[in-house]
Amino acid sequence: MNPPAEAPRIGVFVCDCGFNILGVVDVPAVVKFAAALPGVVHAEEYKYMCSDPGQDLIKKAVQEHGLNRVVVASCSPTLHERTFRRVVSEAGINPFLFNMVNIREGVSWVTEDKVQATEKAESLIDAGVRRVTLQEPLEARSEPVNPNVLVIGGGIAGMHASLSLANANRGAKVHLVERQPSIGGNMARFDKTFPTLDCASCILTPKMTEVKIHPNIRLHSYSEVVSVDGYVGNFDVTIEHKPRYINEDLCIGCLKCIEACVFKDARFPNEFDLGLAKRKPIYIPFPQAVPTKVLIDPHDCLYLRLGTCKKTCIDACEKDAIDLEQKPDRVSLKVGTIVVATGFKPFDARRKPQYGYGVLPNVYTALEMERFLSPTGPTEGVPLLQDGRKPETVGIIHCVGSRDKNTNEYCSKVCCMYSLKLAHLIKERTGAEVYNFYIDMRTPGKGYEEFYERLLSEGLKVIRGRVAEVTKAALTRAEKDHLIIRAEDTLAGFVRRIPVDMVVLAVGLEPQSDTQELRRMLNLSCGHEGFLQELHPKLAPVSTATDGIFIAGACQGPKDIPETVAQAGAAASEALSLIHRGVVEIQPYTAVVNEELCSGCKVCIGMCPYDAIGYDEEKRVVHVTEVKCKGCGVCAAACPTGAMDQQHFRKELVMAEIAGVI
Amino acid sequence: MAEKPKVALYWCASCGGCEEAVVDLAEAILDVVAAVDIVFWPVALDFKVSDVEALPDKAIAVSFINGAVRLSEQKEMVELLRRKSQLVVAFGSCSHLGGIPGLANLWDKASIFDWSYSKAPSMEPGATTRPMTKIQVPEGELELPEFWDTVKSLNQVIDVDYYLPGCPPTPKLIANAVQAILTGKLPPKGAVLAGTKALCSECDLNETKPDKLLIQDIKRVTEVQLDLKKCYLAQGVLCMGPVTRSGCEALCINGGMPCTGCFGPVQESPDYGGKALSFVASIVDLEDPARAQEVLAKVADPTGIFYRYSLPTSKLGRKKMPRRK
Amino acid sequence: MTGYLYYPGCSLKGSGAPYEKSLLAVFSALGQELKEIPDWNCCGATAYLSVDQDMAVAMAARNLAIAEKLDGQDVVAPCSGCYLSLAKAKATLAEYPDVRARVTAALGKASLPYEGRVAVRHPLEVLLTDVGPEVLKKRVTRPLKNLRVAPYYGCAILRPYPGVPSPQAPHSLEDLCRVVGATPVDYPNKARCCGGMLTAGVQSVGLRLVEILLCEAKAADVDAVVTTCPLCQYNLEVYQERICKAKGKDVRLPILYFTQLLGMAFGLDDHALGMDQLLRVPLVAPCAGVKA
Amino acid sequence: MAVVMEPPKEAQEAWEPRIVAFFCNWCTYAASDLAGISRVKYAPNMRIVRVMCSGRIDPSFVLEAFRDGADGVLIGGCNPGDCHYKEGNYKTMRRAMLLSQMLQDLGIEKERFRLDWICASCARELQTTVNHMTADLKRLGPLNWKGV
Repeated sequence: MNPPAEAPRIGVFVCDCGFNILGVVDVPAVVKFAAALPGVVHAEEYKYMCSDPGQDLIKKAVQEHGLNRVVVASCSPTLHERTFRRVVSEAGINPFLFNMVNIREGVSWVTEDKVQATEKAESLIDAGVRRVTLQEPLEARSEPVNPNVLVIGGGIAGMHASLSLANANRGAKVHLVERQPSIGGNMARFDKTFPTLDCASCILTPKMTEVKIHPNIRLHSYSEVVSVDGYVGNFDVTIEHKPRYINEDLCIGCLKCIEACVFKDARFPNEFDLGLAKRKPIYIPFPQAVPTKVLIDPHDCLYLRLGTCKKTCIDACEKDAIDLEQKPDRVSLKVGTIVVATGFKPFDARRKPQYGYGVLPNVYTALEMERFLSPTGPTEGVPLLQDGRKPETVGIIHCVGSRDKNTNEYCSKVCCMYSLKLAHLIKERTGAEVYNFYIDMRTPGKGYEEFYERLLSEGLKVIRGRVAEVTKAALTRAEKDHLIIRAEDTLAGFVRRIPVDMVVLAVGLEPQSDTQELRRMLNLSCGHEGFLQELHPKLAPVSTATDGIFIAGACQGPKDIPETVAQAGAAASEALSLIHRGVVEIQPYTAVVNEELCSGCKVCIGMCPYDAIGYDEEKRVVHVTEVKCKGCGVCAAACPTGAMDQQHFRKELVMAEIAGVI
Repeated sequence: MAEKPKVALYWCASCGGCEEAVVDLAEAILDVVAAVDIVFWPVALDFKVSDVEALPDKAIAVSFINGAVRLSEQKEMVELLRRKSQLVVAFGSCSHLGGIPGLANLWDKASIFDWSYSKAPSMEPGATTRPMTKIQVPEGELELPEFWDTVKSLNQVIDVDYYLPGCPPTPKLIANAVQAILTGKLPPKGAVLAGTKALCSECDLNETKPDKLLIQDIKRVTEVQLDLKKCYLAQGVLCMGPVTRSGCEALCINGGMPCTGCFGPVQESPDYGGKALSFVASIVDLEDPARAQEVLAKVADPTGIFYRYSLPTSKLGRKKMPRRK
Repeated sequence: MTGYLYYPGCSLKGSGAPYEKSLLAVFSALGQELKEIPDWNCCGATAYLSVDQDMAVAMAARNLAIAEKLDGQDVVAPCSGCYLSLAKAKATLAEYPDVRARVTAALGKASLPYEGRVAVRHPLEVLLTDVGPEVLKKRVTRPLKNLRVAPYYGCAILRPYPGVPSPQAPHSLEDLCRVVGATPVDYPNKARCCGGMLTAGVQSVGLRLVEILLCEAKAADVDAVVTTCPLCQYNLEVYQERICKAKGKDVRLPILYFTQLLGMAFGLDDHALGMDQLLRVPLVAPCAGVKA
Repeated sequence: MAVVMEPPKEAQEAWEPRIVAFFCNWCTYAASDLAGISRVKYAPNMRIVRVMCSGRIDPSFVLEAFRDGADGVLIGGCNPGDCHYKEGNYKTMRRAMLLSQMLQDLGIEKERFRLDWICASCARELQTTVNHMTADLKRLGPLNWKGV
């Protein structure tokens, strides 16, 4: 053991946190209790320990009472441990001779009975004091931060974050990985955006081009991140480029190969148009695609499927860019920070069978309607019925899949607004009578309510009530050959039956289907609804529990484009602050071996997934490579003789805490 | 001629193996006998308790006491020897840690008597006789020592100066201890007179261990043809080497049997069973819960195996008996 | 015990007799044991619930307790009303400890302990899951070729305690039709109300609901409507004449139980299926001897 | 001496079971924070000792807690596959398998030692786990190892 430090002179600071703690815990009594603990020479209470005056309080007390160890009893260490460690080190004490006791999230917010809450707070502080008494000074290890950044997802969030990062011109590369053939994400599918009715591609395409030509951005389109290892500042990333069967450097997007393809007519469903429009085996997802390069779908192309084709596309290509033997290739690179912007997937309307999606004709999801309204869409911007006629009446059903105990309980935030937008566009393009069926019209953003008012003034009909069913069983002559929307109009007080020609389902937003794999690869966690979990809902919305990895946009939860872009900017700035600092502090919780006790039994070596422990043949003992050790402590618990221990979580410290809490 | 230092040997709840170990010194016993004056050794010499009581306090240079303490009479004897001796050495696993008799702490007096004096197959059905501490017989009052619920190690009854671990301690270890005592070159009080590291540091088979010591299955010694040149643990046989103090020069392992942990834990981690359980469960490298349960079930009696010698000195010390109706 | 415990309920002993006859005939043809619960009592139907919840739950739970005493696993309740009462009793006892305390105490006095082990199931689901379409198909001796059928579920076996899968868009009757070779038509009103008690209480509304269902079926040009509940069967069949007179539309249609449909496909004797107790039966070409 | 006498009735009423909870920082401790943020109240009998990974918990800590007077010990970790350090919780799982067997051999009832996988967003599950365990322990009464 190290030489015993000088006698502990501990200061305990108990926070009221306004009424958050004071309201339940008898703070004065707790302070009196703490003052009497062995080693404690000073204890006091303050309204807000984390505030500047609170922090100065600590510094003053350290000088006045010659404190050499500090305990702060307040909120969760995940929030302010770093803050107080900085304060303690500024006061001249090693930052690891500090301990934080959670009496807010751990006590006052989760306990009703005041007496029991105070007793619990006291016993946690007792444990904290016993622990800090035995804590040893440590130095946080600092590691250089690689300036490169990985951005996963090339939608509006990923693009905005990449541009913000690249424009910082830190001489670093932004690796933007997009698994679709083109960046643009779901926004590229929209015709207009609310509430300004800006044309989506008008505000998106310039950004896409900017990403394409930006020297600091390396775009990995039609690629996926395969593995991520390492830690903040030093992530090792492997990216797989899926084969386009086109040499990207040569293809200039002249599209001659498409005309030349043996398939004269486009017969394969185009994913970008959700299958509503067709494409050939060799195709480009949509005209403004970036990169403007074609690709070949191996499931449709005759040669790739059956190995026999005249390969007219190759003859047509002047650049000789087509390479039918192309294989996926993997590239490994190092980055310091990661921004996850993988977006959302729409709710599958088939899970509400009573709305007839996929069964009744002319029932479409909102995203499909966006394609109909888009000039590059299957009907060049004018929604049509399956028999080619313009619809005279259209019903838009809100909250499909959202705010529903049987599917998703949460509100998807954007559907009311985009439904109003769709209503406006449908009226404008077809002159149809539009009915919106809503439960609550949610128009929270800037200019949103005004947009709703404008729609009402344009004659939009809104009916308040959850739609029960869409059926084609007509009861009256007027209903014949129509889709009948049955809903209880809760304002009028009776059940209505509205015959319409077309139904649009305002489907909610859900996490991407492969969120679980992504989460495991990046060591993140998910909320109950399945969206990626932020570090703190209010104070750290774009950070995650894993340092150096940030999230932005719909992957963190349903949100509209303004909020998505704001989060993208926030995530970029969080990454930039790490890059600017250039170094990042790694918690010194690494394993440490006592060579007098280590018998060389090698039990610990097998415990470590990071191969941080090696065997020294001469000394016949093990040694720890500190830079590789992540500080989990698994080896310390497995060590049969206690030779291996974990700094800041040594046996004595945990035993002291146990004694304190009982 | 300077007076030869007086030595006493006594045995409490023990199997007599430790007495054997002293005799195992073979010729070396002659040097010992030449150097010391054995004043009390019930198993071998006919001295009486009164002889010891007659000695002035601290007259005995060193008492080697083996066996756990389980009867009131043993408590009296060890307290007497403590008064009469300058040094007391806990000799062997029983006095050092509680030993095999210590496993009786999984029961208590009532359940032990209930089995031994009624339910055991050797007893006629319905037998209800029980040993009594006092009984009047025509000739007078007969006494028996009191039988405790809990077996104790020596240092739980009297203050102990040094510990000679092992079941039994190896002759070499005993000789070294006697030598050290005679020459006065002794480590600080309370030391265990053996190695300070775990057995693997002393075992020749440790080099054959793969760097990552991970096993997929557990096998009993009878289930596998052990390769005597390779670490047994790496072959899936439970060997307590990693958690057991060294000093025996891997006697059992050189004899083809895995270590069972009689030298007890090293200084740093006093609770042997908790550490043994942790390292065994950690190196069984199975992630599927059902498969892991299936393999770990082969550790048929975790408490018995991991606390084979040290239950009385473990953190919990004994079983908490259920409340009788 | 093996096999299923059968809870008939009063309808199947009364106007729903053809349902019981065909049910028993089909189950025995399939070698499935259907043991009637001894000393069963009225399930309380929906009426009693409005009078006294504890009493209503206790009445239904008594049958479940008897089933548990016989160590049964499944209670099959063919009548949708009984199915709903038994399922509701089981759910209420599971969710509300105070009701459970009072009801189990009462049942205890009649030495009928109730732990909630037994499951409440509908025969349609039992046939399609436990027996399975393949086994049923093997037993079909007389496929009901080009018999057009409107599958009608009513409401009670769909919500709130679904007796058949996918309550929002049920398909079990359609599956059964395909098994017996008949063609199920697309019948959007398959889960609309049949009028229930309203045909007796508020006839203007009740008969209107029946009329909608019959017109829809007529429009789909079906040979028969197949249902799973004696009350639906009664409403759809008995008021046909009155609606024809009142509305001057021919809404006459055979209204069958799905067990009769299955029985016919198994080639069972019509009397055994209670076909003669229906007002109308479908003209099924190959089986001579079936009255028009 | 080994037969533990039943404490008098009213002492039992005043007695509150004490649960020592070892929570891993990334999942179960985060769940306890989330419980706080969402004001999900649970029995105050549990005291949290935070470790970086549930794999850090040495079975000797659990034995120490029981010897020092805990009535119950709860280990909270990430679901298998979610461990922040890839596989730490698998070791916890295996150690808990052997340890629960050993504790029962030593007369400690099964309900007193629990290992629960509680993810970072499972505030409700944490609440039910703590409340159920507290109720179990109230039924079992104090362990009071010091009296053994």
